Amino acid sequence: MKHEIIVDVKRDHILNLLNSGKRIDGRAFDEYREVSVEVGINQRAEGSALVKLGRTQVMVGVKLSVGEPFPDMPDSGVLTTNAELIPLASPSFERGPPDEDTVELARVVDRAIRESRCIDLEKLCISEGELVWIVFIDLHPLDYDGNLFDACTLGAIAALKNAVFPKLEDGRVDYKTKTEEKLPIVDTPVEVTFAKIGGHILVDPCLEEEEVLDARLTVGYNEKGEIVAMQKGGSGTFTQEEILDIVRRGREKAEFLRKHLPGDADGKN
Amino acid sequence: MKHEIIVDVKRDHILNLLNSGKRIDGRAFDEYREVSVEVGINQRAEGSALVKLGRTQVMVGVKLSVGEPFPDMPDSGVLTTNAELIPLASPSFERGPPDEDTVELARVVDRAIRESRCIDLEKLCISEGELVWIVFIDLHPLDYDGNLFDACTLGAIAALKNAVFPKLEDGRVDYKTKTEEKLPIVDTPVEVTFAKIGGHILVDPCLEEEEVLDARLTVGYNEKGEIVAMQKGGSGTFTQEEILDIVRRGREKAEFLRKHLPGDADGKN
Amino acid sequence: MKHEIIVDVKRDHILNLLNSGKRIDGRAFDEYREVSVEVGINQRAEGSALVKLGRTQVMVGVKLSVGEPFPDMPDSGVLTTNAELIPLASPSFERGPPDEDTVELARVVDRAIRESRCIDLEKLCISEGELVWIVFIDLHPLDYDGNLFDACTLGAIAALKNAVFPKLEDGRVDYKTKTEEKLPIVDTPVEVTFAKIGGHILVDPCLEEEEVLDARLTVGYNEKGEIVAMQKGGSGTFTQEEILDIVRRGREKAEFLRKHLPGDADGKN
Amino acid sequence: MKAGEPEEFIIDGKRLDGRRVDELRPLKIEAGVLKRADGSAYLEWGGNRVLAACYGPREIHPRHEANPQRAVLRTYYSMAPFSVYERKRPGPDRRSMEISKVTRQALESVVFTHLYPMTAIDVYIEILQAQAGTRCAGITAASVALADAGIPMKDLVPACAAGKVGGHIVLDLFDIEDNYGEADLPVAIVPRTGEVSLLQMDGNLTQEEFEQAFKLAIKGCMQVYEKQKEALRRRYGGSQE
Amino acid sequence: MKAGEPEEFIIDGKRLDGRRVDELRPLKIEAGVLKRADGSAYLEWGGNRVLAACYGPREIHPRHEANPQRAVLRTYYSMAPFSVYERKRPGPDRRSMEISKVTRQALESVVFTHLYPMTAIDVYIEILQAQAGTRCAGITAASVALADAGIPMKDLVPACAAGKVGGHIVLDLFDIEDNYGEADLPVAIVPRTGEVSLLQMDGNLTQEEFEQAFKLAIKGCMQVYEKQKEALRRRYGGSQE
Amino acid sequence: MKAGEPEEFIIDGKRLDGRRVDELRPLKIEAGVLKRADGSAYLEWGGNRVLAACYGPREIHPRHEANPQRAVLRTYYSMAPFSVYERKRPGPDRRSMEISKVTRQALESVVFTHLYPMTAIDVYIEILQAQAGTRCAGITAASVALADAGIPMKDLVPACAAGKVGGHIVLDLFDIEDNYGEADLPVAIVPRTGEVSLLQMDGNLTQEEFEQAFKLAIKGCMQVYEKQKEALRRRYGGSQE
Repeated sequence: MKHEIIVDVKRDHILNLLNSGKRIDGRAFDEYREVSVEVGINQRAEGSALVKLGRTQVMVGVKLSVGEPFPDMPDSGVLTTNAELIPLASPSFERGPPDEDTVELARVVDRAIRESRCIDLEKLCISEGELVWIVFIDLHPLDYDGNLFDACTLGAIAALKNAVFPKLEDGRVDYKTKTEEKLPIVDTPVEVTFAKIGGHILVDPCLEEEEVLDARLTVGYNEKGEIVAMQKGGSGTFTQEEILDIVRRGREKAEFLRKHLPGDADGKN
Repeated sequence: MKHEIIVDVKRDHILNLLNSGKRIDGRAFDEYREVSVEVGINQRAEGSALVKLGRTQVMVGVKLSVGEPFPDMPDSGVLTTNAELIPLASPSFERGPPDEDTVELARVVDRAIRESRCIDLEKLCISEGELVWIVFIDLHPLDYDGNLFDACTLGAIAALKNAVFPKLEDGRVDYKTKTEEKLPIVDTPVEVTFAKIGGHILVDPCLEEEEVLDARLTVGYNEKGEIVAMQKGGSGTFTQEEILDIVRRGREKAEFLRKHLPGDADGKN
Repeated sequence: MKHEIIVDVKRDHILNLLNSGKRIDGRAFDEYREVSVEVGINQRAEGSALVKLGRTQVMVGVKLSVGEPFPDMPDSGVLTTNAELIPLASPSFERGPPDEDTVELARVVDRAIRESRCIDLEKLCISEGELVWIVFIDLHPLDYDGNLFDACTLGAIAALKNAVFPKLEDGRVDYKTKTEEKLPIVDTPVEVTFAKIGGHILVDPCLEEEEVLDARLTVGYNEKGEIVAMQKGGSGTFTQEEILDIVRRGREKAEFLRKHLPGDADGKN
Repeated sequence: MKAGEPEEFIIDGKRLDGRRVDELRPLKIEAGVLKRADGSAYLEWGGNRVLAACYGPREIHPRHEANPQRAVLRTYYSMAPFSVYERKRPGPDRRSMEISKVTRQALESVVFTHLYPMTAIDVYIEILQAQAGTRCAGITAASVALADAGIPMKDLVPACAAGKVGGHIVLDLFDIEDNYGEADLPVAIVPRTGEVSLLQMDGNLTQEEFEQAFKLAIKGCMQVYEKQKEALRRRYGGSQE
Repeated sequence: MKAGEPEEFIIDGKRLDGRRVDELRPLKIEAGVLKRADGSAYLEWGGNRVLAACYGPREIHPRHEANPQRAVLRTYYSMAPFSVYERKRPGPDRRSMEISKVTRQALESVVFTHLYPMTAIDVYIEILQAQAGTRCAGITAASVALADAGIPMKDLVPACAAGKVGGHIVLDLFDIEDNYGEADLPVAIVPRTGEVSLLQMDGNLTQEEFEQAFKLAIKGCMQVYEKQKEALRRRYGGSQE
Repeated sequence: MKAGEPEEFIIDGKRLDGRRVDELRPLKIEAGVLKRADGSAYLEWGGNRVLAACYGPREIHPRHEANPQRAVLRTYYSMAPFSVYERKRPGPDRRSMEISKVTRQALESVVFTHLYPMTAIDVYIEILQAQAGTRCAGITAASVALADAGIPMKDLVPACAAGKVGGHIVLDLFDIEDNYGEADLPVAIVPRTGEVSLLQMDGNLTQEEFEQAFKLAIKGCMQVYEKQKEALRRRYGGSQE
């Protein structure tokens, strides 16, 4: 009960500010928090990234192993996206098997990566029907201050672009010897999340906003600006107009986020 | 405590009726509720049945897959019987891994099917020691109003008789193409359950009777009327005479139930 | 809270006795309880032992099966040590997956066996990279009256020395036919546990002592008296001098325990 | 092209199952089909067979999940082992967990939960046979089961997907279209306000395609809504909704 | 014929382990073998080695399982990993869960549970070595452990199986008979009334064979009962039961 | 000799990573690196990257774990899936469970738990990148996180291992030494008293070697202690400890 009342009070405070055109952390309604992306920060992972979105910090590791392909996709590598909401990162995260929120996070990030076909999975086939590369993306929030969807998608694509293959010998991986060959990444999808609070639409909700939002909409865009994934959240609703508006406005936010990805080795960005 | 007292009151009520020769739903002591068996009601299963025993409804699906035989039975198919007591079907069923009651239900139904050798498992061998058919029987109560043993065994045998093999190509199953070949079913075991309440013996207990019974005895019979499975339940006891009597009387009840199985394609039954 | 107070009272009692040079069960500070080791007490296990340390009783079974070696040790057998703290053995043991204490027990016993290289694992290779013997050591306390580390390590080594290979035919084990060939055991490590209570150092704590101890130190020794494993426990601390002293004194206790191992078939020991 | 992928999805203006691009699969809903549940609904939608049951408001276990200001709505989506071609192992998987969550969020806004503080309202959705679109079928059945249980609600919640197959925007994908098509967009709405309570998408859509598909899905929802109301009328009589 | 199956089960009137058809395997029971448990029993029955322990009446966890009218009897049957030829993985499997349940139902009718409301009486059965018939051995040991713990009971509960092997009705199957025989019929009784508290069967029996086996099993139970009483007399003295 | 095993561990008086036998790997500690945690520390120690967070004193769940006389200290050691060469499956394994336990026992003696009865103090240790010695790194980071959270403590708890490689006693093993060496001896101490709160060993050491390694590890702990104090000074200012 205590918790409920505190949420109500917080909500009133945030809503009063919004009604006078202000967000609780001083940002404009369509403004992201400060974004930073560092890659190559983990020597054990084949690819890695540390993303900061304000005080939200997410580490993403990409590990590559080998195994059998799925029977119905014999010439295609395998992609697996996993999230862990470790209790180190927030008092609201609990130990134990993945809960609904953890699973949703992993699946929504996976959706943008999978549906944009950003990894050329056919290039991950080693021997058709027998041996393919398996790409593990591990989403690992370290400090949770809101909007994990956008931070994790950005971190995942940064870590994928950072990844190099380890050496393969006789069908086994030598993890201690890395090659210079990069993962075949052909697109850079990003996700953009908007929150609705009392009729106001805000991009990149911070934790305090997330705790009181009515509804949330995450939209994933590929490099062409096409939509590759969507996920509505929250127990409230959006009007149809709000949705159409968010989808249109999100595209430029996606461009903004994509600019924070580190450049390729060849200078392209 | 509330629950206990309600059970006591219910028990008194049911017992008073029984003492004057009546059951709570008006049936005779040796009378089954209305029985109906529909087969082929599921297009994804290789065999299926929907059994109604009064208001108890059970769906049973038979799925066929292929795999390795057990090392000590290299030329024999594999039978697996599984039950799920989904919380949709009763306020007393809980989510989570199978509990004692779920496991007992699956094992007692399995016992009649296995011990009557009603499936000719040797005909399920595809390649000795390497590849055999695996028969999954899934018992899926939808509305629980008592006596799942009898309803599930009847549904299982109806679904088995309904089942046809899917197409097999290069050791893999093409589930979308069904053949006309039926599972080799050579007997039709059924189970008959009696309840004991205050010294009265009743066939086919409904839920209200189950909740107050002292003891329960389920007996499985093959087509010859031989006994192939038994399971006593409940925390009370039976006299030896009661058991001998139930086992003798159950045989004709088994005949009664078996008549509700749909006829074979060739007109037998 | 009740529990806490009882522990405080017990602790005062035990400590008062210790201050006057006495242990609660009358032993000297450096005295083990009566030790007995019986082997070959289980016909289903390849090797077995029942160890009694006072009223503590532990059964250990060694089972041998075959399987693939680890990829990085293709010519080496596999050792697996497992403990179960079954609730039959103590009111403080609970059902469910292994808890911290169970895992620690298994790992500390495993450590002495593994690090002393007492099993010549290379002799367990059947076919390099393909098939090796797997040694399962199951630690199974039956009555818990303190000091499971020492009892289980002693039981494990006794059961290992007792073990004979079952017959192997075509890569499968015939468990019903035992050979006369013994497991290749080349050392007999034992573990010795000391407890610290209010500054007093005692060997082989009984349950009442364990419940009130400040700290615990278990040291494993091989036949040469070298140290092969150590584990400090308890929420208190040891001085550096106490540790050096325990490690020196433990060696002769290890000799004492080792004497209780049954002799080899060839009369050695 | 994946094994089993059709060369074309629309032939002579008809889809592979004979429908027009903006046509729903046949949909039948029946309310009040179970004895034990407080409310229930059975739905056949193309090759989908879905049962939904509602229990509640009832005592909540574990107790610490109770909310002193309102009822807690809990929704569980689950697939029978024999509901799909390859037998599904019993128990929740990651997909079911996500669908359970979005189903709850699709329904929460219409239920007057504040009337029943400290209680649980539990909704169970069981997919007995699946042919794509089971989450929309489940939400549709669930809101009828809630109504059948007498839970006060602002409105029913119909759900329907649109998508893109072979370059065409179509309504209510069936399994071949779902497996080999380019995008799937499930939507649920609160008809009286037109507001959207479920929205997911996977695949690839341009802005224009998205807008077209979104509007088509909402039209589909309105057709589903009529079937929901009919089912309740058949059960409870009366010609008004 | 399965690998390892004997050609005949009875040769010159003797079974493969030398017994007559109506003869029990050697049975030894010892009460009070454990320090920590409130009551315990150890049993050797042919090649079975079984330990049973009773804790209680004691506080119940989790609390909501408590019953204000009587003690809750909980029974847990479990097999040690090294109790069978192929190592058993630790933890309950489906067979153990079923045996735990029928064991509880075999014992519940004799325990005066109403004397200890709000408490638990826990009985743990550990199979240390198995040679067929372990559920009967477990029930037999468990009721001695309950008595050793001082739990008031109407009677002890002895258990014994009969079965059919090679066409013969025999008492107390050992492993070869159990693996390759035609039927197994475990029975537990309350000797003072002769009533039956456990009855299971798998295999194939005619009506007549069933009646014969059932009566033989009950005779076996009465022999087991004598061994139970002897064990308690040895532990507690006195020549009356 | 195992695959990858070096022929010598010490060449020209230097170890394979260039250190002297009694030299620590480079160690950097930073306190207060997380927003959400009540206290936190980040540590780089050779190739180890470790994050520790402290929450508490706070309400304890489940409630029955509460202690009316003191706070309950709970410690959880866990490895990120990408912290090791072969991806680690998420969730606790047996090794993590043991390390969590000894970590708690290493820290319990310094925390004034009696000041916060009925509460929990939770410490989470996350290994982001591992290069041997992670339990010592975790304990070292954890006690800084506890201090950063303002939990009253008698002292910090530095930890450091010594070991034996190629016949030499060395300080602070890195991964090659840990994998192919002869012994590893992790130690944690309470510097103000010199007492030992963690001690484990695996491998093979004579009495003399043990004593030498033990003393070397304690010297290592004292160096680690200086780094811990520096980190807290940098965070909170002041030149006194």
